Amino acid sequence: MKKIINMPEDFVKEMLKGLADSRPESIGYIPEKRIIYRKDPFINKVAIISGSGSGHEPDQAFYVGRGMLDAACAGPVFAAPTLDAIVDSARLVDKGRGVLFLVKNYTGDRANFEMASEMLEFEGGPVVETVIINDDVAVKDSTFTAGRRGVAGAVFVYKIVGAKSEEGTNIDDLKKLAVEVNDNLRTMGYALKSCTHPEKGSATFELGDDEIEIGVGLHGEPGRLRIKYERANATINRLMESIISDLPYKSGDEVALLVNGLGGSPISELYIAASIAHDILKSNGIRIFKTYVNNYCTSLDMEGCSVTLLKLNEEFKRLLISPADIPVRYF
Amino acid sequence: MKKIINMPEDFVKEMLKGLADSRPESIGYIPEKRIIYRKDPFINKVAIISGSGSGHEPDQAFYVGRGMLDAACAGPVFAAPTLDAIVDSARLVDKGRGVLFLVKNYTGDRANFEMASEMLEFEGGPVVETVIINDDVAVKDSTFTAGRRGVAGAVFVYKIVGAKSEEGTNIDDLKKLAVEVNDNLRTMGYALKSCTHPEKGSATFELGDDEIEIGVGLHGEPGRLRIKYERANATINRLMESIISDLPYKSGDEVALLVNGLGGSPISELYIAASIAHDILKSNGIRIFKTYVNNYCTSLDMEGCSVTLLKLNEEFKRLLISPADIPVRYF
Amino acid sequence: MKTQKEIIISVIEKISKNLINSEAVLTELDSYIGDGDCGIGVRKGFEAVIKVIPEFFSLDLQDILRKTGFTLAYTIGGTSGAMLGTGFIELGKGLKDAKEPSIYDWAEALKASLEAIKRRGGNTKKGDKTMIDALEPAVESLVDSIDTSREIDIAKIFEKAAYEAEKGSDTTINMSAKKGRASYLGERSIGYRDPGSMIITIIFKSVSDYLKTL
Amino acid sequence: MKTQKEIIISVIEKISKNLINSEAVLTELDSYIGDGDCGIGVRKGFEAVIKVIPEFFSLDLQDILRKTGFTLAYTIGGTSGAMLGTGFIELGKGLKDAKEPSIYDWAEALKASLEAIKRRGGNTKKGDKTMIDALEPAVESLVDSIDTSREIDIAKIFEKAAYEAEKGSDTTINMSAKKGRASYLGERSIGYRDPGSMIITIIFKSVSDYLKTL
Ligand SMILES: Nc1ncnc2c1ncn2[C@@H]1O[C@H](COP(=O)(O)OP(=O)(O)O)[C@@H](O)[C@H]1O
Ligand SMILES: Nc1ncnc2c1ncn2[C@@H]1O[C@H](COP(=O)(O)OP(=O)(O)O)[C@@H](O)[C@H]1O
Ligand SMILES: [Mg+2]
Ligand SMILES: [Mg+2]
Ligand SMILES: [Mg+2]
Ligand SMILES: [Mg+2]
Repeated sequence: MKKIINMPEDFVKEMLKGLADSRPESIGYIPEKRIIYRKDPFINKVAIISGSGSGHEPDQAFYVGRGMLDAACAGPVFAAPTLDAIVDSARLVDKGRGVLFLVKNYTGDRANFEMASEMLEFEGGPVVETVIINDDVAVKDSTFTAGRRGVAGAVFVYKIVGAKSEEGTNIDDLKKLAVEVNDNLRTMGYALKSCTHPEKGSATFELGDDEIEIGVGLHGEPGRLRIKYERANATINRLMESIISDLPYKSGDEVALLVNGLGGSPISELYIAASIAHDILKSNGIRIFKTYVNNYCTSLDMEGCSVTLLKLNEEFKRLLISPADIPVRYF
Repeated sequence: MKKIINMPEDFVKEMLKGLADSRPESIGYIPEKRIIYRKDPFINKVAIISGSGSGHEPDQAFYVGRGMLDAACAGPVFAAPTLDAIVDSARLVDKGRGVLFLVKNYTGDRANFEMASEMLEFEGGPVVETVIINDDVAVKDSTFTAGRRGVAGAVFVYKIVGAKSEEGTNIDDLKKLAVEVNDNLRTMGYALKSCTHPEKGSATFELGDDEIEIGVGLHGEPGRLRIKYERANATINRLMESIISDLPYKSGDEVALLVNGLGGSPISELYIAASIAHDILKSNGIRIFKTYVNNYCTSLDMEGCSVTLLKLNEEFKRLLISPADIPVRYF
Repeated sequence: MKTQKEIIISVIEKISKNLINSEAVLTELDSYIGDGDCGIGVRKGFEAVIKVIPEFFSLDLQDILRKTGFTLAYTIGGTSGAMLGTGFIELGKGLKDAKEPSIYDWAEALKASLEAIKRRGGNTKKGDKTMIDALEPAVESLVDSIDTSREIDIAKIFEKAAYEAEKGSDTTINMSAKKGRASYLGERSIGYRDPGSMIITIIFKSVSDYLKTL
Repeated sequence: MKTQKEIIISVIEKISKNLINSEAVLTELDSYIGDGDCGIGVRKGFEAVIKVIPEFFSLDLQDILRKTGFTLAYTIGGTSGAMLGTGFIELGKGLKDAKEPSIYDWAEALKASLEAIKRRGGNTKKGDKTMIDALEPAVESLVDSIDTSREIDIAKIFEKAAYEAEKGSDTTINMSAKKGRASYLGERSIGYRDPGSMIITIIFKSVSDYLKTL
């Protein structure tokens, strides 16, 4: 295994230090708890917190800033953040208006965030509400499974709810908004190559030289099917069909399109996927309000991408395009 | 070879279509010439154009927009843009104030941009000036070589000169500014893994499982040495020493730091490199004005990163942080 | 005769000591089909519980259980921390405010605790190769014994429950994991005992052994 | 007697036809140590030149050469387009505004053209395994012949230059490339002739063959 790292066990710690070093004016960092938080004075707003295992960068630590998240709790690579870190982060950024947890639907993350809110209630901490994000259409929801996973579409929830929170909106309305965004959100991805966990040093799952995994999860959990490698046209079509038919998105709908890289695919390839997605949406009569193409929610160095659609209304549109001052940026 | 592509020969065409599809309000695209240009009305300014082989995305097509480039000429993957495209792009975006070519020092790129400006002069086209960017310290300049290469630091030249051009500055002053930025700019990178050329379908150079290439060029051209894989601390130290001693950067200097991913390394790893670079700069008494960490100038899916320092003055600082409205962004 | 509170404190101490001593075997099991941190986590968690036992004497029964649960969740980290924490917290909650809860109150609280763990685990079911495969049979056996026995002998009842927990844990060996980290291995998880089910077995054995000494 | 302009037009036509017919061999050579597009590019480029020949009759000598150069650069693409284009453009420029330039004017212009190509190539030198390995000996031989000959026989002079070009091209076979795409192969480029040096040989042979017919 070759990576830009020192000791594998310091991966998360050093990466977050790098983030704090790079944005000293706006980002605070508590190394012992792996908490990244907003340093600039923000008052009279509900605090928005997300968290999950590390390895999905820029998700979520790099979305902390005005107009998006107030804090992010980072777990070890691909493992949920610990209860104590979540509890501490809530206490840290609460300004008396309560704390909203936005959590992607993975068992470990849910368990720890739910426990944290119970504990804060038990100990008379800030008021907490939680919204579970589950945008992945690859895994069908049922009472027999842990339900649909939360994947890249989550960034639209952070963005819209974060923007709204800056307007002083109360926690109940923010919770309602988050649920509404999640209800209009669908994602599906595919992997061309597995990722290498820094501490394990080996691929987290095996994929043959000519195979791709359709509907892959954020850690390489299997999705719908494993097939022979095919042209992007064919694969993006599969993803788009699954997504469009799931909500369903209909002719005349206006959407935001997110083409998200899984970490190891260059943006040139992501824009090829975007080009294909545009053609498919056009042929379905679905209007594109804005397109987002980049690495938003990754799986270490996994190659592949996911496609997300968010059905828009005027409020979503306004909040989506309002500026966010977050550390991940170009200029 | 598995990639998010259709026919390998359509790689560049489809990627640029994806870009134009994704930014219809601001980006124009001429597929036959692979020209990406600014669509929004811009007047009374010198036009800034860059170009090179494709495969370095977001460099340069994704930097076209207010405050940065007015057009970008994309060649085939790793091959210079053609003379006709350069000539056409200059005619397209010239507003009567002249055109400044910002060109990374690669033989093919130089040759074609130089020919284009001679041709425009021969045919009475717009006034053209050219500045060659050669920030790579890995290869020593000499009369026996093609000179130092132009690499990731180029984005600082585009950014600063692009911002200045919006102020209506004349072409001679812009040229002077570009040269001045280049004079204060140094970069060095290393590769952990080669990249796969979409049309060739195989690695563009070979690197053993436990080897890294120090001082690699943008297409995998060899640099200073090939060594056994080592921890990031050691490698980033090598890069920083070469860079700092080259200008040299001195205690008390104020710099912009750019940690640039080569395409296949996730930003988590880039931020580990940033953390190390910060510690080294601090211990050298060099002050960091602002840190830039992302994939700015890549080599397809190559793994590795480069580090760039730009020694700043007040004018550079002002222009560097002024907003640029470019297609590559998060929100 | 000891109060329930005194018994509970002693039982928690006994469970803690036994689990701390099981670090090696839990680590070994978790390293076959997980990430190998289960033993360390459990040891740290129950060491922390032992440290807070002095505070227990000023708390009521319910808060002792909740405090135990929060301490475990706080210090174990990982899935087993969340699951064990949830179990103790919900047990405390389930006992409502009874000072000396009846055996029927305990049965209700245990059922509620089991359900809460399953919910927290993302609708865990028997057969998923988790601690539920030991816990559910144990709780069912307890509830069943209480419902059907004329004369209640809690030592006997817990002995039976511990036996059922162990039997349930044995069944995990031939299962392919559907929940938790081991599920990433799928079929390759077959042939190994689930470490969480071992924790449950040790907990019930500890209770049973203690009750026999009364 | 023909004017220089008429001769130049015929020579350019001859060069073009011969290079168009060499597409296959140039492609083959470029596919060993380059990207295999040299033949296609050169064919397209000189086909375009043939198309503009009718315009040449209204241009002066210098602009015929420059137009040829720009047409090549425009249509060949790639490195050979830039180099050949530069060569013709600089040849035209080098002749200044002489209507019937002397043989010494031609020698100066050829030297300037060679230097321009070397500069454009990033300071290309003999031994780098490029077209310069054929061009430099050819130009040196020409200049030398002109400087040292009492009586000037251009047909002979060009025959000698073409011979030197070919000899120079032969030397590229054993070279390891230091410039251009073949340099990415390093040592592995040894054993193959450089396609650009072949182009130069064909150009000088074409001129020599044509001059013999006068
Ligand atoms: N969804 C679940 N429901 C109930 N128990 C679970 C679940 N997932 C895992 N477990 C239990 O957790 C144990 C592993 O605990 P631990 O090593 O702390 O987890 P991890 O390191 O994966 O976070 C497993 O042996 C299993 O019994
Ligand atoms: N730096 C250079 N200086 C002079 N000639 C060069 C240089 N680099 C390459 N060439 C010539 O260009 C030829 C290849 O041309 P072409 O196939 O058009 O280039 P490419 O496909 O690499 O852009 C080589 O055979 C060589 O003779
Ligand atoms: Mg574990
Ligand atoms: Mg763990
Ligand atoms: Mg070629
Ligand atoms: Mg070529």
